[in-house]
Formats: sequence, C-alpha cells, structure tokens
Amino acid sequence: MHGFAGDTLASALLANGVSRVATSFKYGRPRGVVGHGAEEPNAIVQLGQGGASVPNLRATQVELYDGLDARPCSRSKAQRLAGTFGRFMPAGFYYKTFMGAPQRWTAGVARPTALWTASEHVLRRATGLGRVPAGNDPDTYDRFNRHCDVLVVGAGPAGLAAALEAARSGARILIADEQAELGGSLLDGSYSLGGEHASKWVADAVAELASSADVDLLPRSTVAGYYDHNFLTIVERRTDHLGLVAANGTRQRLHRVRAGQVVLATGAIERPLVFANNDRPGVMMASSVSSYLNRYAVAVGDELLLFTANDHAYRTALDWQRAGLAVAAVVDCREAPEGGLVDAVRGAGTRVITGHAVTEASGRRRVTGAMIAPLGPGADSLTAAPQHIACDVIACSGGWSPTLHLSSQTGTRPRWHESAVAFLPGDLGKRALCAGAVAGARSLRDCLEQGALAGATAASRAGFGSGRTTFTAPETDEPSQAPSRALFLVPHPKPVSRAPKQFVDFQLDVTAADIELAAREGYTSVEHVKRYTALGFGTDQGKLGNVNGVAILARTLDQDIATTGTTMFRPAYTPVTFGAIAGRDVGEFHDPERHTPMHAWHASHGAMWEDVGRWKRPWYYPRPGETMQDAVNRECLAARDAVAVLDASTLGKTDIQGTDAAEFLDRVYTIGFRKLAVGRCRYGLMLREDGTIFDDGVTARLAENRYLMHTTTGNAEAVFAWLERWHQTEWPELDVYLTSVTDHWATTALVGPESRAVLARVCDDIDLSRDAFRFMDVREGHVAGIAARVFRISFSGELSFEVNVCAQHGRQVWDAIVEAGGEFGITPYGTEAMHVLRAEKGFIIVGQDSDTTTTPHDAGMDWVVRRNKPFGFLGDRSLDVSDHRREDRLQLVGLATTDEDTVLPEGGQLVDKPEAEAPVPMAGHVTSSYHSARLGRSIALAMVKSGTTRLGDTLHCPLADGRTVSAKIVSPVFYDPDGERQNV
Amino acid sequence: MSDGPGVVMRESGARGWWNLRGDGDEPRFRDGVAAVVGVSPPIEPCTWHAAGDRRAYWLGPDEWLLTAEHGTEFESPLRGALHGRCSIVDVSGAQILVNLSGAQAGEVLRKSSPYDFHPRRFPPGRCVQTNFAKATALVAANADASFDVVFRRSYADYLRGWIADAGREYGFLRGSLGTDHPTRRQRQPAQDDD
Amino acid sequence: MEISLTTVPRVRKARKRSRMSRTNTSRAENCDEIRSGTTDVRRLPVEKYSLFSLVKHGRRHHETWQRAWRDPSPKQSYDTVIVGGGGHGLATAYYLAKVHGVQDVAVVEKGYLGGGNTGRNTTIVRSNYLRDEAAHLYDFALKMWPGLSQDLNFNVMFSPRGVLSLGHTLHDMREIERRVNANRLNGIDGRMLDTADVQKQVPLLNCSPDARYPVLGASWQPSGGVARHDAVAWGFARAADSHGVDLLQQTEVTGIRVRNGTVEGVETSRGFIAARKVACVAAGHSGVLAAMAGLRLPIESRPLQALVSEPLKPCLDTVVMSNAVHCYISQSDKGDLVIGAGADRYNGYGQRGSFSTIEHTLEAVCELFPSFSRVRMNRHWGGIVDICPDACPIIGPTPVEGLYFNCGWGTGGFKATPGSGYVFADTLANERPHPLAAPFTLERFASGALVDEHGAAGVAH
Amino acid sequence: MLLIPCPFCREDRSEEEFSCAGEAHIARPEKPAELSDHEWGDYLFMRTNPRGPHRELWVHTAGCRRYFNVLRDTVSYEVLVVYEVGQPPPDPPGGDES
Repeated sequence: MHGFAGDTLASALLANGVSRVATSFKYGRPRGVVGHGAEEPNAIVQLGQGGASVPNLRATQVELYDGLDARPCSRSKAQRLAGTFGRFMPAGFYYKTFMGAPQRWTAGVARPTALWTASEHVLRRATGLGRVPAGNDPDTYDRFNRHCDVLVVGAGPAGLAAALEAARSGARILIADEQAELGGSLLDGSYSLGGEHASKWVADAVAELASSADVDLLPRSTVAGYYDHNFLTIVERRTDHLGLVAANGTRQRLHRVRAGQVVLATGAIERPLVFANNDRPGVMMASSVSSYLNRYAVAVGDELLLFTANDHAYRTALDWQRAGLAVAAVVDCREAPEGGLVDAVRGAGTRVITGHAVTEASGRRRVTGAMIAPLGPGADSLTAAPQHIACDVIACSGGWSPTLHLSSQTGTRPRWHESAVAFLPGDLGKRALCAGAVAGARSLRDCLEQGALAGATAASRAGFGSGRTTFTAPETDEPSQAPSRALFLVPHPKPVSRAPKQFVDFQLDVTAADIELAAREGYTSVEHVKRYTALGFGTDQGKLGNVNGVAILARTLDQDIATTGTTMFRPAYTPVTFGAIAGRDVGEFHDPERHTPMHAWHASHGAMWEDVGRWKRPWYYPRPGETMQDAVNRECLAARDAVAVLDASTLGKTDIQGTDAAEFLDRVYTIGFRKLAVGRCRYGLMLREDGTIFDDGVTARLAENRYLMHTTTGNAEAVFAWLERWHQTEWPELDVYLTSVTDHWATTALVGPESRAVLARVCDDIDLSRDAFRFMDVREGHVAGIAARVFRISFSGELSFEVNVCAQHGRQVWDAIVEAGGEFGITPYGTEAMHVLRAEKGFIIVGQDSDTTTTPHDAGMDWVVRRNKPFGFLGDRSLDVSDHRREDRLQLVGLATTDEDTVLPEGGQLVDKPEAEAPVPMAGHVTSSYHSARLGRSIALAMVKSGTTRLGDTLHCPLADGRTVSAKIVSPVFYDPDGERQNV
Repeated sequence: MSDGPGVVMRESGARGWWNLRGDGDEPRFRDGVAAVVGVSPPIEPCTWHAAGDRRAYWLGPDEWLLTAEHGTEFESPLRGALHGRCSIVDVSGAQILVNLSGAQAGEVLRKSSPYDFHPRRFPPGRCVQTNFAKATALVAANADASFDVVFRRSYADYLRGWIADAGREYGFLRGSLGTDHPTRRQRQPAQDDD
Repeated sequence: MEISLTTVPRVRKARKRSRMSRTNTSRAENCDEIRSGTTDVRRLPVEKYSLFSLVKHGRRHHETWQRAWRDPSPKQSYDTVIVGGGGHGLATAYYLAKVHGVQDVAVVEKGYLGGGNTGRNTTIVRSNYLRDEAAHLYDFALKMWPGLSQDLNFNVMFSPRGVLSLGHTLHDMREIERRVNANRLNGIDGRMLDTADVQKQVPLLNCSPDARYPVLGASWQPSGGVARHDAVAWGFARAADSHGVDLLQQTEVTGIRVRNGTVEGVETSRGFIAARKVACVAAGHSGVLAAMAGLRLPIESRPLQALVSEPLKPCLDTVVMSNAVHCYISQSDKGDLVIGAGADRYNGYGQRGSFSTIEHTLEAVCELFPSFSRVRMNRHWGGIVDICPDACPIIGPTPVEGLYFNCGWGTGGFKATPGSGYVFADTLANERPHPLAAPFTLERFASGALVDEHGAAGVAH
Repeated sequence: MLLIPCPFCREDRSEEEFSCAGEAHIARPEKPAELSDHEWGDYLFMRTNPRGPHRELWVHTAGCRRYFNVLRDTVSYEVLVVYEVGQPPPDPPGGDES
C-alpha cells in the first residue's frame, strides 16, 4: 500500500479503499474507521514484529513512515460462534452461567469451579486485542520535570489564542498538543480567518510562539493526566513517526509538569448518533469525513448522506460538494433548521430532509444506503414508515461533547447543560480555566476570544500582565448557528430490544438494548451500568459513547440527564506506554547500587554479592573450584585461627554532639550511656514504642559531649530519621545535634588472633597491647599513615579491630592492611561468614532472628535493658503490656540437630509432634542456620515458644519433601561461651 | 560533534567538607564562623556564600555545609571560636562534587530532579537539596551558569552513570576539576565518555 | 486451634434451605411486583440464573429479566443495620439472613453497591499468611470461594490460577520459607519454587541473575487466584435481597445515635433508622463512622492505587507478586494486565493518589517483565483503604453496646470477602466474636497481642 | 502530587521531597508508667483519621530534613496551613467541610 507524507495509517487505509478494519468481539460484525483521532474505537492495530512490536495503537493516530508494518488486533475464531449465539449473550451474561453443576450432580468428582475454569480458558483466548511484544523493548524512555507559569493544553484555535496572549505577558508558557502539527480543528476544516485560509493564521501564531522567550511548544504530546496541585503528565512521542524503533535517543518522554495555571483548550469530540446497524463500515463522524477530505485528500466514499442534529455538520456536506462528490441528502432531525450553513447547502442544490432521522443503515459489509423516517415530537417515535436512500457513506453528527476528561480527573464533576446539550466541566477553582469548545463555545470566533481571555487571565493569576487581552480575533466567515437538537437514540419501528443492534460503544459492543437491560435488572446507577455492560471500559474510554449511554439510561429510568450524571474519567486521557512512565529507572538504573570505597577491590577479587538494602556487600569470595560452603568454611576458619578482613563500611553511623547527647542516648536506647567513659564503647538496643526490637549497635563516647552511634546497615536511614524525629518533635529542648556520617567513614574490620600483629605493622601510634587498648575501647591514631579511629569491638567473638578512616582513603588503607596481613594468610570474608561467626556466638541479627514482634526479653537480651533510668526509654512502657508478659512467647534458643551434618532450613517451622494432621501446632521456627566449620557440625538459632525453659527438649522440623529433621534445644551460644577469645 | 558538547561533567578532586550546626541568628556564631572559615554562614534559606576557595551552603535553619581546600583544618579552630550550642563534623569522605556546565546542563537537572531550575527561580547564589534521580543531592547555581552537584559517595557510581546517560543526547563530555576550587575551569583534556 | 472448617457444614445446611426457596421460581416472572419494591415478602421468589434461563430470555429478547435486587424504602427500624454496601457488608447481610435467620436487616450504602474498594481492587484471592490467626481466617475465606458462585447463583468467576510471591534477596527467601512452612503445617497449600520453576510458570518474567534484584525463588499457592470483583458485590447483594435484606442505596449515614453507651440507630440522608445493632463495614470510611460514635480507631485511611493496561492476548496465567520490587500483577479475562500499586504514605479520602506511586509500580513491572515496556496503561485509579498497624483486620464489638466494626482489612480485604462476612455475621448474631475473629478485636491494641502481617500483606505500607 | 510550602526552605516544593510522619500533636505521655494498658494503647495506635482538615507531621526528607506540621484537607488535598512543631494547632476552617 502507498501513502503520502503526513498521512495517518487510517487515512492511508481509507485512501486505499480499506473499509473493514476490525471484527467486533461479541458479534463478529465488520467494523470500519469511525473517527480521525483519539476517539477512534475500531481501527486498532499492532505495529511491527518482535520485541519492538506495539499493540493496540489507533490507526487514526499512527503517522505513516516508510516500511510501516501493521495488522489489525484481530479477534479469534471464537467470534464466528459468537456471531451465531450473540443473541444469548446480553450484557452480563457471564454472571448468569458457567457456575457449574450443583455439587450433588458431580458427586465431588470435579471442583465446583471446574466449569468456569474451562470456560474461562476458551474465553480468554477470544478476548484481548493485541499481543505482547515478543522480546525485550529495544527502546529507552525518560522523564523530564518541567515548570511553567501557564500550561496550555491543546493547540486548536482557543489554545493558540491563549498561548499567544499569555506569552505576550512574559510568563513561562508550555503548550502541548497530541497532533503532529499545532492547529487542532483548524487543520481539519475549511475555515478562513482574516480572509485567508486558517492555516496561515496557525502558521503565524506558531511562529510568534516559537520565537518568544520562555515558550515551549510540544507537538505529538498528549496531556495524559491531571493530578493534585496542578501536576500534569505529558507523553511526548519523539520518534514514533519515524519508525518502529528510535534510531537514536529516547522513544517517548514523560514530561512531569508543575504548572502555575492551566488552560484547558481540549476541544470537543463529535457525538455519534445511535441508530440500527450504526456500526456498519461507512458510518462515520461528520467531522472525520471532512478531516479526511480536507487534510488528507481522501474521499471516504462516493455518495454521502449527512445525518445531523446541528448546523455545524453542514460543513461536511459543503466540503463534499466542493470536492465534486455527490451528496445523496442531508437528513436533519430538526424540524426547521435555518442559518447560513443550511442555506449554503440548500443553495448548492442539495436535498435537505428536515424532521427526519436515519433509523437504520443498510448493507452488510459496508453501508449501501440508509433508512430514513420522520421523527415524532419527543424524538421517541416515528410518524411514518422508513424509506430507503442509497449512499455509501453516512456522516453523523449528534452534536459535540466537550473533551472534559482532564478537568474530570481533578475530581471536578462535569455538569449537564441542557442548552448546550452537553456535559461541561465543573468548577475548576483558581488554578485552571477552560476555553473554547471544551467550555461549550460553538463558533470559531468564540473559541478565539475565550482562548485569549483565558490566556490573559491565567497569566495574570500567575503574576504576569494585567489580565486584559490585547489580542484581536481575526475576522471569521461564520454564519450564525441555530440550536442543535438533543437526539441520543433514534427510534426504530421495532422496540429497542428487538430492533437491529443500535451500538453505543463500538469497541465493547454495548448496545442501547444492553443499557435498557441493565436498568431493567436494577443496575440503575450510571456506575453500575458502566460496569455491567462494560460501557466506556475500552481503550477509547468511551470518548464517543458515554454521553449517548448516559442519555439512554436517563430515558430508560425516566430521569433527566443531570440527575443520572456521568461516570468520572480516570487518567490517562489516552493510553500511556508503561516504559514512558518508568523512564530510565529500569535495568542498570532501576535502583541505585550503593558502593563502599573498597567495592572495586571486592569485584576484582571475585566477590559474590549480597543485596543489603541498596548496598552491594561481598557475600563470599570463592576461589576457583570452591563451592560456596567451601569458601565460607575457609573464611570462617581464617577468622578463628589466623586473621580475616571484612568491609564493614556499610554500617550506619551517626555523630551525636551536644551537652545533652548522653541524655538523648539514654532515651533512645534500652541501656544507659551517661556513665560510659570517654574512649569506651557500649552495645545498645533500640526499641520501637511498641516495645519490639528496632535496631542494635555499638556506640562510642568520643568526648565528653560527643558520641558515635553505629546502626545496622539496612536500618541506617530509618534509625537516623527516627532519632531526628524524636529530637525535633518531642525533645527540642535537648542540646544535641545529629549528623549522619555513614558515607564519611570507610571501615575495615580486622578479625582473628593475628589481627593485633597485622595492625601493628601499619599502625605505630596506638598502643595495641591488651591492657592499653582493651576490648570495647576506641582510640585515635594513624593507620597506613592516614588518620584513623580504631574500635576494639567484635561481632565474631574473636580479637578484632575495626579501623575507620575518611572514605577518601578507604581503599588505600584496606590495601595496606591486606598487604600487611599477607604473611599471616589474611583472608577477606563476606557477609555469609560474618553470619556464621556471629551465630556461633549467639549474636542476633535484627530482622533475621528477631521480627517486628520480638521484645528484648524474647531475644534473651534483658541484660541490655535498664528499667531504672530517670526518663525511661522509648518502648519502655510497652514491655509491661499483658501480651508481652506472657510466658509462652517465642524466645531465642539454639538448636543442635541430631544429625550433625544436616543443616536446618532457615524459615523451617518446628513442631513437637511431626506426624500430627494439619493444622499442626507450631512450637517455633528456625531463624538462622549454618554449617559451622569450627565446630564441625550444624548450628541454628530459633525462636521457640517458652524456649528458654525447654533446654534439652527435642523438636522436629518437617521439610517440604516429607523428611523431618530433629534437633535439640540448646543455649544459643555455641562457641566460647565465656567470651575469652575477644579479650586476649 | 561539530558544535561541541552540550553537557560537560567535571569531578572535583579531594576537598575538605564539614557539617556545621548552630544558631545562625546569633551574631557571635556567624562572626565566629566567618573568622575561621573566611565566609559567613548564609541566613537566607537555599543560598550559599563563597570567598575564594571556601564556601558555605545553607542546608537548614541551623545547618550548613562548609567546604575548603584539601587539608584545611576547621574542626578545632571552629570549636574554639564557637561557644554554646553547635556541632562541627568532618564529612570530607562523604561528599562528591561534580560541576555540570554546557548549554544543556539544565536539561540534565530536569531529568533528575523535580525542582525548578529555571534561572528566574534559581539564579547564581542559590542552592537546593532535592531528589536527584533515586538519590538526593545539593545543587548550587554558579555565576558562570554552570551547576555544582554534591552527593554522597556511596551513590557516586550510580550518579556518574546516570548523569552521563542523561547528557548523552546533548553530547556529553567528562573531565575533571582541580582539587582547589569547586568550579575553577581547569581545561584539562576531557575525554568522551562514550 | 480447633476451629478449622467445622463451621462449613452450616453453610451447606443453609444452602439446602435456599434451594428450597427457589423451587417456586417459575411463577416469579411478574417483575412488576419486584420492581415496585414495596412488597414485604420475607423470602422473595427469585429466578435461578442458568444457561437455560439465558436461552429462554434470549428468545424473549431479554425483555422479562427480573431485577437483581429490590429498591426498597427504608423502614423505621431494623434489628441490624449494616453500614456499607461493599462486598464485606453485603456478605455479612447475606450470612446473617441465611445462616442465622436474622432477616430484619438493612444495608445502608451512601453511593451504589460495590462502589468502593470492592469495585476498585485487583481481585487477588489467596491465604498464604504467616501467623496462625491470620492464616486460619484467610484460609477459611479461601475455602469458601470455589463454592461461592453456586451458593449465590451468580458467577463470581473465581479462577484459581495460582499466586506466586517472588523473593529477590536472601532475606526475602528466608521470610518466604518461613511462611510456606507455616502454611503447610496449617493445611494451606503452598510450596517453594526455585528460579527455574518460576521461569517455567511465568515465561515472560525476567529471571536473569544480572537483574538489579534477581528472582531467587518464590512461594507458590496453587489454590489462590482471582475473581470478578463486581460480581462478588452483586452476587451477595442479589442473594441477600432474596433473603429479605433491604439494600438501601444512596443513603448516607450522617450520625450514629448512642444513648447511655448503647447504640440506638443511625441518622441518614433519608431520615433516622433505628436498630438494635449497628455494624460498620465501611473500609476507608470507618474512622469517620467511629467519630460519629465518639470513638477513635487504630486506622489510617489512605489511597491504594491500581492500574490496567489495554487488553492483550493471554500472556500471564498466574498472579505474580513481588514484595521487594513492589508490584502485583495478573491478567484479567478481558486481557487487561491488572496491576496493584502501593498505598500512599499520607491519608486521603480522594480516591486518587500520588503519581509517584504509579511510576514506581511501572518501574517494577518493566523491570520484572521487560516485554511489557511497550504495553500501554489504559487507566489508573485509587480506593481508600483502612490501614491497621499490624496489617490485620479489626472484627468485633466496640465500647459502645450494640455497635460493631469490621474494618482494617487495608490493602487485602477482597480475598477475605466471604469469610469476613461469615464470621462477622456470626459475631453479630451471637454477640460474641466468632472464634476465628477472636484474635482480631480492638482489645489487642491494649494488650499488645498484635498479629503482624506486614510481610504477607504484599504492599509497601 | 502535592506541592508543599516548606516553612524552613520558604519555597513550595514537590511531594517527592517530603515524607508524612502521621498525625501531629500526639504528644508522648509524660509518665508512661502511670498509664493503663488501654491508655498506653490509645497513645500508640488510636488516630482521628478525619475526612477533611487534618493536622499532620511532615518532614522535608530530601531537603532541609526538618519536621513541621501541616493542616491539610484529606478530601481536596489542599494544604491549608503549615506551621512549626511546638506551635499550637490552628483551628480547621469552620463549617465548610464536605
């Protein structure tokens, strides 16, 4: 097929004589192009193949490029069947069947859901439109934050006038339009402005805007969502008009706009007329017929019949005539239309049949004619039998529905205006204005003037200009227009339930009869009707059908439309590519990886990684041929027997200064810090106010009024925020300042009996001897020539020094220590070995051995709780609530498996009676479990009900494969229970 | 590229950085800081002061970020000069500073942060702490229309990659700054990152 | 606990009763009687839905279908007034009338039936909760789903297609292991899958070890799945109505009348309605109702968002949840990808949420399913959920005599609808918590016996 | 997507920079030990959760890291007043709550 530059896929298809573009889901009927923009419900196509394929695009919005490959998002075979049985598939039919036979029939053989499951399988294959791309997306997307004083949505006459006026005030302007060119409806019609074709005015306006400072124009950009506080999203299609895959750069960009003021100039969408067989290819919107003719030079047929309820659509008849094509007739449902356009059509010799309506389209594959009949006064009956008029295009215009989707998204309910025969936007408050057709303007002159006024008002509200317009609207050649007639459902000689189908929503096959049925069954709320019939749930979100649907419902219920109301529109205005919303935050940028200063060293030494929060921590360092267990065993033994080194830089660190620093720590930790000597460290436990364990770590007193707090890696930010909160909101009187220094320090933990010897090689200004530098001391000096703070603390139970230096020098000091340890066989170890070492000592990991219900008593940590402090501490009171004093709570214990080689699964549940039937009472669960190389057996920590009183009992852990592992409850301290090794 | 890179990122070498807390409404506090650092802590929110190599950025109503050339010692002199409620913490290891210049440097910021960096709202002398991609950063507007971006060291690998990616469509160059002044143009041979 | 399923036979017995009530349906075709909404019949003759009825009505051009439920005027007083016409409220009314014979019941709904979270959620049904108390409650509910369509004679389209919960870190895997083991011992189906098994179940899932948070494994509950949310509300409404319950739509409660610590009824936009018991089942609006009775609840009302794509051919046959990467996703029978986003971090009653939440969710979706990147979002919306500190519901009495609450289901109430209605009806009828509901009274916020299920809730709070 | 005026930065800043820390003015009891379990549970868990103007505690997480109070309508989402911690709560604007 061929097309021209500037064609859309739809215009090219029509130019090539393609009238059938889809098959209806429920009834298997042929469907053609109806509209020419975002409202199109039928011409839904899949572009391209493979990973770059795009499902569900509207052919009316696909710009043609060389080699474009498209196919309809066709329905499957099941439809032919559906076509036959469609009569038995009214709205909501699936709620009424497939429930399965009563259980007494199936005698428990089949599950009651089996029938539905089987039916569902068939149904699912029949539904759905396009296909998921077969591969990963080759394109990238990004997000772009924008701010402006005035955002103008829509670049039709009202939007351009608004932007011009606002721009002249000096305000920052952004104007976005979904089409490839700015101009909106002026591009489609045969309007003249100031005596020239409107395109000249558009070109001048765009040129002026483009040359203004602080004005940004965004064509091919759809304003998709309007959120609180004037935040809007705009999807800019940057490369879709050039090819399937962006050759270079970003395929689509999501603009996240914060606007001072918003001018909605979103125009209006022409409303179809609902009559029998109105879904036949060849039935189109009048404005679309004009658009294809005027803008794309495509005549969608040979002989036009115009069916209208208003003057405006007469332009289509005039356009058609001007192109030298035949107009079979204009059928106007009004009794006595008059006005310039009507006169012009009559003057051209065209037959205008007034007071009549098209009751039915004839033809099977496409329109071959129309049945017309005179309408009764209430538009609910016909006063004579229909007659046939031959034609191959029926252009319809039931009036115009303002595009109020965006205004509705703000939560503002649209209001029905009887005189406008339309829903208009509700009150938008002080941050937004509507102008042009969306506000009910009917003439071009009104659109321009409203636009200019809105632009000036918005600018002035944003602090620019006086609010008075300087804009003079160019002359328009518009004749006056008579009021249109409200006609939402054309009567048929048969009642609605028996007439040929009168479609309200083409994409989802919702008919007038379906709406009547819903109301008959009591689904009378407009939301119920929508959900029961699926009206407006398609990808077009009911842009064509909703108003007719509401009006038909109102008529059925004998209500007025205002009472019936309308459903709310949700973002997005038109569908938005997932990738554009995700932006660059996928793949390598999905979530930041935090790296320590020694990261590159770990990577080059073959570290396997563990994700801890956003940090990448070395998990273990396998040597060639080693399994994970081999590596962990080796790393653990090195720490126990010689010396090993761990990158502990990820621990959270907070510098605390002030005369009340000790008081502050006393309040947030269960233990006291007031009496801690300068240069000493103490382990602290932090509770939530509900008494459960929040965090733990070692805090050092660096000076009289200065402490350094360590927190767990994963909790660092939460703890810091927690401390700030209490200080700022509850205890502002405390003289204390908190500063996060997590990123400032690089920490090398040197662990093992030889650690002192290694450290001594790179540190000569700290006395490292046992009595000068005691366990839980902190000293300042130099390591490898760099100023360092060295803590003698231990998370492994071994002699251990944690060397902290400014992160700028972290790698340098790490390298120096590793080099100094060479002759001692210094071994880097990761988080897995760290976990084994601490588990051998019975040290808990907060969040692994404890959960959000564990109290200090449960964890066997009463030794770190001081209940006699003057203020108490956070969480203090909760330790006494009745449930926390229960004696059968889960308590921390050790487990020794009967078979020393079997390692219990972490997360394994423990029971007393393994052979019991479900539900089996559970005694507890395994929280940590490892093979201990030092002990030559498996060890585990567990939380067990009344565990501390059950030492010696045997519990059983049933595994998924049916086996059961037995283990004895023991003390959680497996190694060096007296803690002698860290004191050497 | 014929018309040169649209975005140039230069990373500062090692510098000294301190987090300072105290009462900015106290003249003695402000004078004490000025005497030691050579620049007074700004009282106006979201602004920064500079004198030569040294800068003081407003971080909060009682909090500033000070920076000076590598090797400068502020901690003891400041402690000596300031009395009463204050805190001074060396955070030199935590901070990475990059300078973004070029005609499209602002576009990179707009891809990264919800803040409004339009020159009308963010003229030279302003600074802001805000979200930057999925991290946070301090962004400061310089007199030469370039921007300084200060972020945490652990996020540096991520953010360098992010900025390079965001700048790529405009033509992106990576260079380096000297260790002395955060934004002194040292026209070192810049290599193309791609 | 010995509660288990011994309560189910009661449902069965009751079903027999309702089946009897439908034997004379053939005479029930005079819709006018039903349409008038004024008849005071206790057991309304209701036409049974079936393939046969569809064919019969098809031949009559669907002109004689009855109303699904009446539109009655409020009576001056009821034994029990249920505030809230969502799934939970309607289910409560149904079981109250059917199982306990309490038919003098009104459901008062300020908008339309099922218009709140029932019609806004992502319809996931599962019971893989960690703690015994929650597991027993949710599994009781889960076991009601397969028979629900028949019981209600309304196809709720329960589709047990299985639920996967992905683990991305060692910590996740430990938590999943703990939960799966607990589930198995509690009689809940579930097992661990490794990465290869997960890939087999979900071919489009990104199981690459190079992902930022690689898939290390998953828990798999085959009996979980999805159902059709509107149908649940309508099915319970129709069934409750057929048992004589008055469904009062467009009736907003404006006050709760309490005298001497005892509830007397509710003030509504249609006048005062007296009631011996008032049962509030209003999800996000529970706090507002509580305030009317002078109470506060441990609940924050927040928007929980969801979104759907355009319809696609079948591409995802199970439900996939990821706690760490923050999303849950399934494909509806229509072909839409139905995606649950997180709850906002601040309170709101606006049924709309923060766009950042949508962004984060779609980042996760594109990360987990790279081929969905070119798929397009059709709509997104929010519902107001009632978030409780321990991510578990509150079911039971209040300090006001006769006033009951069933709320706090937060981000996961849909799956519990039948069970919640069942145990709450039992609680109301017997004026004491149903054994399954006993751990979920307000009392736990004083005693400290919280049932923490944040891990199982699957949504970042 | 709220726009929140930070009282310390003295600028309107976007929601992404802030975190909500829940209901404001829930003071920690001075003598927790003297409270009953119910009274303590009230402090820990019970919230007003109003539909309409609501006093909340927010923190400018990505900005100046300061906590402050916000009176915000939970229906319209309008930010009515921001004020510093320790200042008395303003009265909600009277009577026009929907």
